[in-house]
Formats: sequence, structure tokens, C-alpha cells
Amino acid sequence: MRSELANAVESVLFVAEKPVSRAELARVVGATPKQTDTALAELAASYQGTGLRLAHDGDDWQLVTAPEHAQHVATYLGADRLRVSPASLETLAIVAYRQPVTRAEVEAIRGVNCDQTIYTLMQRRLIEERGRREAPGRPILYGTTWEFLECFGLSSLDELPRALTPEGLVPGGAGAPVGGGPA
Amino acid sequence: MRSELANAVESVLFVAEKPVSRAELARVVGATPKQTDTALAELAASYQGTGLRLAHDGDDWQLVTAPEHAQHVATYLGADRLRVSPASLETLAIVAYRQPVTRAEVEAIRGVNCDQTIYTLMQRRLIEERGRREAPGRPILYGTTWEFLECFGLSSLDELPRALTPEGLVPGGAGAPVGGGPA
Amino acid sequence: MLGPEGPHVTVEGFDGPLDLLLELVEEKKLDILTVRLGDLADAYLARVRALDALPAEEVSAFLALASRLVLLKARSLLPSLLPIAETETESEEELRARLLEYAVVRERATALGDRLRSGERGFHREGGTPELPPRGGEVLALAAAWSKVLALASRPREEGLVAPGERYSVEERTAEIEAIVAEREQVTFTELLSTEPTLGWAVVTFIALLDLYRRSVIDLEQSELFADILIRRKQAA
Repeated sequence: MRSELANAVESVLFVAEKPVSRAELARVVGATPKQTDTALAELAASYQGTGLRLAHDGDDWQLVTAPEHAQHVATYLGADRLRVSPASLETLAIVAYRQPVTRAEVEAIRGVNCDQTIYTLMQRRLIEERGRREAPGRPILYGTTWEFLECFGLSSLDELPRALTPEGLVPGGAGAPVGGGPA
Repeated sequence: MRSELANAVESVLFVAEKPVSRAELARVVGATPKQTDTALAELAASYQGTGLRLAHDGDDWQLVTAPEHAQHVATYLGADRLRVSPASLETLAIVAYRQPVTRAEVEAIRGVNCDQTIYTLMQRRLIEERGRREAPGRPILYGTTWEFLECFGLSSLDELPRALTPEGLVPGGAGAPVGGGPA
Repeated sequence: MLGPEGPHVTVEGFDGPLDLLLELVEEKKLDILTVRLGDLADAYLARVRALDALPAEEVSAFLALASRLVLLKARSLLPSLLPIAETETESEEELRARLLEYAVVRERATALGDRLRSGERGFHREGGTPELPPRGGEVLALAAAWSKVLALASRPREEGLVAPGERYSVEERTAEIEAIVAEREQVTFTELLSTEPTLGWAVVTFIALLDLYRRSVIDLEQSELFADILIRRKQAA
């Protein structure tokens, strides 16, 4: 049996059109942040084996459909499957694993101009601007979006798989430095 | 443990922005109408004690928040409480329990002109036109809407509160014939 | 608009003659099922007189009911009136049935009003998916792309070695490709790049292909977006 607080949080997340921060949730349901955390954990656990998932991006929370049913959802919505070029996929991978990242950094890694792929990914709302780097020229930083998580059926960025490479050859997951600073 | 079919139905209803018919659900999840019924019943039962409810109006289905948590949801959405005058509530009660019903029939019961209250209820989208009665003058028929079910926290018309009336003395619930044809 | 005797009168409408009659019955703690409605005629008329602020057409509905009540009272006093009146107006039992039905409606309206005031309502999702996000992204493809990028990034840059323009010649590449399709009939773009997967090589190869296509030496085919390009020798007409 779920707690009333978890149910209240569920109701609010259900009607929310965008991710809701933990602080906002706590305020709306009249609970402390700590109680809200407990309720969120309870909710996440109870969605096991259902058609819904509790996803979060840092402190922002959102209800999404379970990735297993993406096919049915797509059929209902009449949505296209993701169609991006290998070039866009590479840029997306860099943004996903290295976010927040500037265009110059993406280009330094890919070795080619990425204007077009960044534009395409922005258009499809897979990546978005995330402020600016405090560096000369204050370049725009990019990060992945909620749509990105939904598109790839991820509950959070922690679920991104590690790079499939011979071990020791390349740095691991997000956060590790990669060759080529700002160009 | 819920069936995969119930979960698929849940995913589709979650992303749907409007009620989905049983036939559409069956098509999207690739099930027979009968299997879909079973899945819907399973889903409705599993929402017991959660923050969600499965509501239906005839063959159309929709996920809504549980009425118990309306206050939190209203706080989040900043929603105003709906106000309806006693006169409009009377007209609404007649439409809700007798639908589909013509204006003349409503007026015969209330004993007053109901133009204004019907107009107000239509404006608030609590009632809507439901075709015409095949009778002289082809008067417009009225019925309640999804908004009505939501505003009153009902999962379906079956949940309309039953009046506490002396049994056998007055015409019963919805569907019983009512005196007074077209005025 | 609000008469002193009519607490239910509202701006958008009023509860009407049946409501007034029902109020009288309840005030006097009478039973709808047994009350002699004619007995209420005087009290009813007194209330209607107090409703003088109502518009004329509304007052008429109250007067119509008042006249019925007076008639019912007259019948009870002068039973001989009965046969004449019965055929023209509704009987006491018909009026009682209407009053009972109205009582049910009012009760239901009150119940609905209570529900509304409790604020216990449902909410549906509004615009949860305004723009359809693309679906079905393959997370392994993403990870593979990441791996490829990392592998490429760890290699020395060709630009650092030599400028592409100096190293490749479009003419030579065109001749090479022409020879390949002459021999094999068809070849994929990926195969053409495999010998030297660098940017400069790809540019030169692509320009060579455009030239061959323009000269009707080859046909180009792509089964779907982002699929490999198939280069086919043009059949002699």
C-alpha cells in the first residue's frame, strides 16, 4: 500500500507538463524535502512492472511511459522513429556523455564542423542550450533534454551505457576529460 | 503483477491528451476488444490506493488524478475552484441523471425557463449537445461532458450520487421516463 | 432581484414555483406524500406577493401554480367542481408527482453542489506531449557512436600531416572508380572510402562520383535516408 504522500506526488507529476523540481513538489504537497525524497523513491519502486516510469534529471522529476511500450505509444501518437544521420548521432553521443559541452569542444572531438548537426539536434529537441561557459567568448554550453531521455528510454543520464571500446584505450563515462580543448 | 497488455494500455492512455475509445486502444495495443476490456478492468482495479484513476464515459477512456488529491493538484496548477449556482446545479442534476434530455424536458421538471442555466452550463463545458430527438421539432438533446465527470471527481456516470428518496414513490434513477414532452 | 422570502433566487435564474411550494412544505414540516396541496394556497400566494421584484414573465409561472393551488383548495371546499376541473388542469396527484420529482432533483443538485464545494475533483493531463519527441532511439547505437568518436579522437589528425588538396587528385580518383565499376558492376560508397577513411579522401571520392554521374558512367542509388550509397555501372542503352 502506497503512502498518501507518494499518491499526492503522483497526482501532481501526472498533470505536470514539464519536469517538477523536488523543492516545488515538496511545497505543493506540503512535505519536507526529505519526506518528498522518500515519497519519490516509493513511487519509483511501485512503477516496477507497470506502463509508467519515474524519470529524473538531477532534481527535476517527471512521469514517463515505460520504454517497453514505446512501440504502442508511437503507434498511438503516429510518431516517427528517431531518424538521425550517423554524423548527428556522433554529435549527440558527445553531448550526452560530455555535457555540458561547447560546440568548439564537440568539433575538437569529431574533427569536423558541427554547426549543422547541432542545429538538427536542437530542432528535434534532443539537445538544448545550458547557459554559457565562463571562458573567453563565453561560448554556449549544450546538454541533452527530457526528450532525449524519453527517446532513448532512459530514466536518467546515469543509465547511459559505457562506451563499447577496448578497455584502457579510452576514458570511461561522462565527466572524464577528452583530448582537444576549445579550438 | 499486471499483464503486459494492461501496461501497454496504461502507456497509451498516459500520453493521450484526450479520451481514447476502446476500439482505438484495441487497435494500438494489438488486442481484441474483449482483451482490451479485461486490460482496462485490470488497470482500473490496480489504481485503487494510488494517485490516479481510470475514468470512462461510455466507451471512451482517460486517466485522471484521484479526487482525494485534487487540492495538491489545484495548488500546483493554480486552478480556481468551479462555482455553479443552485439553479444551474438543478438543471445539471436533471441532465446528468436523465441524459440525453431536451430543454423542454428539463423545464417540465424544474417548472421554469432553463435557457439561461443551459447556456451557462454549456459555457462551462459541463454539458454539451448530443444530437437531436427524433420527435416533432427535432429538439436538441443534452448530455454531460468529460469536464463534468472531472469537476465532480467521478470516474464514470455510474458513480453519480444516488438521492435518498422514499423508495417506490418517485421515478427512479437515470433512464426512467419523465413527464412533459416538448412544451 | 432578491426577494426577502426567496433565499434561492439568484442572478442567473431562480428556483421557480415548484421550489417555492417545496419550501413551504418543508418549512411547515409537512409530508409531501400526504399534504393537501390546496391547503397551501394562501401561504403560497403570500410568498408570491413578496416576489414583486421578479420580471413579469417569471411571475406568471408562479401565478400559474398559485391558481392551481387555489383551484385544488376550491375543489376540496366544493366537491361539485371536481368533474369540470379535472379534465382541464392537472389533478392534485399529478402535481404531487411533479413536486416529488422536483424534490429528488433538488436533493441531487444539493449533493452535486456539496461535491463541488468539497473540491474533490479529477484532473487530466493537458498537453503532456505538445511536440512529439522522436521515439525509439537506440541507446546501443548511441554508445557505439561514442566509442567511434573516442577512437577517432585518439588518432593523429590528418590535417596536421598534409593538406588534402595536395595529396589527392579528383582526376586520378575518377579513373580509379571507373575502373572498379567496369570490373565489378557495383560498389558501395563505404567500400570506396574503406581504403583511406579520411575526410579529404571522402571529399575527393564524392566529387569524382558526381563527375561520373554527370557523364552518365554510373547510377547512384540510396534505399533510404542515411543508407549506404550504391554506385552501379550504367548499362549501355
